[in-house]
Amino acid sequence: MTLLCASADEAVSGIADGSTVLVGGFGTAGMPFELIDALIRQGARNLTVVSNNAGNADTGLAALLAAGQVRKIVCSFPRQTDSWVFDELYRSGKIELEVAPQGTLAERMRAAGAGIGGFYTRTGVGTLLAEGKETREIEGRTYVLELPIAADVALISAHTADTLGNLVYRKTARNFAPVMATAATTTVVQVRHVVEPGELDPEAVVTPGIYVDRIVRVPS
Amino acid sequence: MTLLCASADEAVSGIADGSTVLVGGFGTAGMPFELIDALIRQGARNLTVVSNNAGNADTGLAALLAAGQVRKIVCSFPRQTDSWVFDELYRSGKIELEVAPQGTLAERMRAAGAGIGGFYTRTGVGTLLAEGKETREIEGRTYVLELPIAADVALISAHTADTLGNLVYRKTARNFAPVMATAATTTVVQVRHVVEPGELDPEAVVTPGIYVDRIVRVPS
Amino acid sequence: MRPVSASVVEHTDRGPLGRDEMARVLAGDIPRGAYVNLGIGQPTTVADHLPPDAGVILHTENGMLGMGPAATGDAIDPDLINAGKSPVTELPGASYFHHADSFAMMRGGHLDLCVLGAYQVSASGDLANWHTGEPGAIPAVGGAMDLAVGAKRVFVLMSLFTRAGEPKIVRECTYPLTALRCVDRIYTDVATFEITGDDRVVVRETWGISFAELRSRLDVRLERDVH
Amino acid sequence: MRPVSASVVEHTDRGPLGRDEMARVLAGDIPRGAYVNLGIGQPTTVADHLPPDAGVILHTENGMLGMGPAATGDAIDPDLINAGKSPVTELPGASYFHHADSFAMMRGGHLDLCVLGAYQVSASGDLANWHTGEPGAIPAVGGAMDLAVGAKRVFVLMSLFTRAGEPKIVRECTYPLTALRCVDRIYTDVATFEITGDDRVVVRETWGISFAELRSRLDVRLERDVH
Repeated sequence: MTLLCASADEAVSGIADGSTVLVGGFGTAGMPFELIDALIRQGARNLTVVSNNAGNADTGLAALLAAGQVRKIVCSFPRQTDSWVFDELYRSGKIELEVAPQGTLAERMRAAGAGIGGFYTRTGVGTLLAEGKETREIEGRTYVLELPIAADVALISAHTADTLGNLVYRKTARNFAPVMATAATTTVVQVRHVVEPGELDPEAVVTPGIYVDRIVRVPS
Repeated sequence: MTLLCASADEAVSGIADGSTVLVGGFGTAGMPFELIDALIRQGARNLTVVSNNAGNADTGLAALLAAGQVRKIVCSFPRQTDSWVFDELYRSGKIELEVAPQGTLAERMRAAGAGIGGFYTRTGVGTLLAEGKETREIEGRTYVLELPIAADVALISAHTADTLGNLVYRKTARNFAPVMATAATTTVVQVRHVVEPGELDPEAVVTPGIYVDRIVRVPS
Repeated sequence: MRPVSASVVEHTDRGPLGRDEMARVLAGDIPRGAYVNLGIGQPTTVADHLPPDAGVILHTENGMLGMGPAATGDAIDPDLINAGKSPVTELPGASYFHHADSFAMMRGGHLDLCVLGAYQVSASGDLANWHTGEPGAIPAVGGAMDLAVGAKRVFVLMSLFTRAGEPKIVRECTYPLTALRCVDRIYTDVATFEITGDDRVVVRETWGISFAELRSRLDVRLERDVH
Repeated sequence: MRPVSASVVEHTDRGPLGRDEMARVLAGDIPRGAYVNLGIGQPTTVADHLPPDAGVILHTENGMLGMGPAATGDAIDPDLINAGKSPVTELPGASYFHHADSFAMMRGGHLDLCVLGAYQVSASGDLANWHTGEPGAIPAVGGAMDLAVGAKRVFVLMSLFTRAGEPKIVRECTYPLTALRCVDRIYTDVATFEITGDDRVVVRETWGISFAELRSRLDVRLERDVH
């Protein structure tokens, strides 16, 4: 059942130290800023964060990193012109980094959500990112075995939710959110609008409410 | 590029003997009846058909079976109260049957469409349907390795297409079609309506046009 | 969810449950707001006994959450059917998705509960419900293996004995298996059972039969108490 | 697609191509109606040289087909960006999808073409474009490996020589690899190349340099003809 929360602080309550947290967004599009700010106030530490990037400028995920709450980050593209918070932590050995190809990152979370124990992909074969991973020939092509990324919590952003937790997104702000929603034990969503069941087109729902545990409306 | 065909016969032209053909539909919902009728007229033989069921009553997929064009069928649920065409062919040894769990069937086609060389699933472990298949322990659980189902042709049905091949479906007639569209070299779609690009909501497109090769409008 | 009874309740002053009563007993144990898949056949009838305010959301594996009651008359729409291919309706808050997404939902452990029929269930919770294994029988599995493996809890709804009087709860299944160690509870016409996972079967409630008689007729380790 | 030239065309009466000219040459080789992903950086500029009537449909890996030109002024929408995180626009017939679907599209071989930058390309088509391998460099791969492996054809757009004058087409890459044997063509400021798959590199056209001089400066087996 989906819980409509009164505040972002309520929505992120109970996140434990040491949790694995999926954080939606591609750059700042779809980044759940208010939930991250609440997680900073909530104070859980020693987190493993999975997100496409490692924070931009000084807000959002970058602020969470700056707060010293993140032990390890799993992402595809940490290095950006405005990733100075991460860069500094990384160079001073204060954060662990695991780089994964972007499609592998998405597919590993999808696997966790879909009950797939592992899958073979051609991406990364023969590269540094496949070192130490099992490879296998299938029908004459070489594949690398990748394992699921399951998480304790997903923090994502959507455009509109109904009170059952069905979600729709807006343009490329959709990005990782629907996949992350499936891969976490508890999925927390910040939305711009909340409507009653029946107000979203059932053909256009992107994330069915079964994947959503907590919703909070934030000012748009 | 998507080709708008003038007839179902044009849409199925060129299907070769011995092809693997994905046929959409769950029972009769989403069954591409007009395309199947055209395939019967076109006459390709020795086909391997992948579909959830093995035909209902005497039309659609059942008619294709009755025409003697199908060598083998891969499906999850052949036996139904009205599957007499299949039942007779099967009992008289005139058709080969491979039964797969419904989710494994869908996921194997998704894998083909997504470049996945194989995946581990818990479904089927310890059962007849996993006999002869590789199993593996991952994180203390047993999984069975399943391989992709790629096809030469997919015959599916959708509700509305734009001329770029973007598709939307209607209710549970969606079923296997979006997955099959990704798994075939040539995807052929019968639709009730054709509209211009820009008339479908980009947020609600289910099958992007990149997966669609041929469209034909059929009377609804 | 109703707590497991500390000791069996025996209703020996009446006969076995009818099919409607069986469905009602099971429906009463479905938690509020649960996401539930009801299998083809008798399990489908459980929907008729869910109170409207229970907020239970029904999944059908052919691509829908928020399935409503059977459609009749003008409401019949060939594009809107359930897994048994019968016309159904759509409730507010429904959503549609394709088959790979629908089975990812099942196989990924997101459904709270599924209800399935069975030929046999073993004391360890092995389920046999897809194939009689008879020569000439055409195998057809549908989504049964995916559901049995994927749902967080699996309830079986079946008569306890075959027409020939053979018990369907057995030490080891003789029919081909659907999935290993997946069944949590069994709802039958004469008793409800809890599978504990350590090869004990706990009887929760009986109708028209005593615990003692049940014990004499089943070749499994039956307990009257979870402790 | 333009047929591979039977013999190299040498434009020695002019200097090397400018960046705009490079993009225009590559754009001219993109088939009508193709589904194309343009990588971050210089490859993005290819879009400016596609004729509007070419029907080329641009994919951006952050979840969109039918991407339009860069957004400016009031059209800037923070929810609508490209893979380089710059604001873009939406064309009629666009569609949005999530990241797993977007990369399934790439990895499943559905894109006709991608255009990528590179540090190095080997004579066998190995690509190195994600990591300098220098001590202290922070690795960041993004979607490069997925694109290189997944697109039906991979075009590289780069200058042929580093600022220090080192050729970027090499026998074996010394930078960390992005993918093996994936590059089909290389578009540079001084020449375009076809990778044949048998370790030969065919020169298709040159600007401001002769085939003979190219051959003297590159340490790979250069051919002037595909036969």
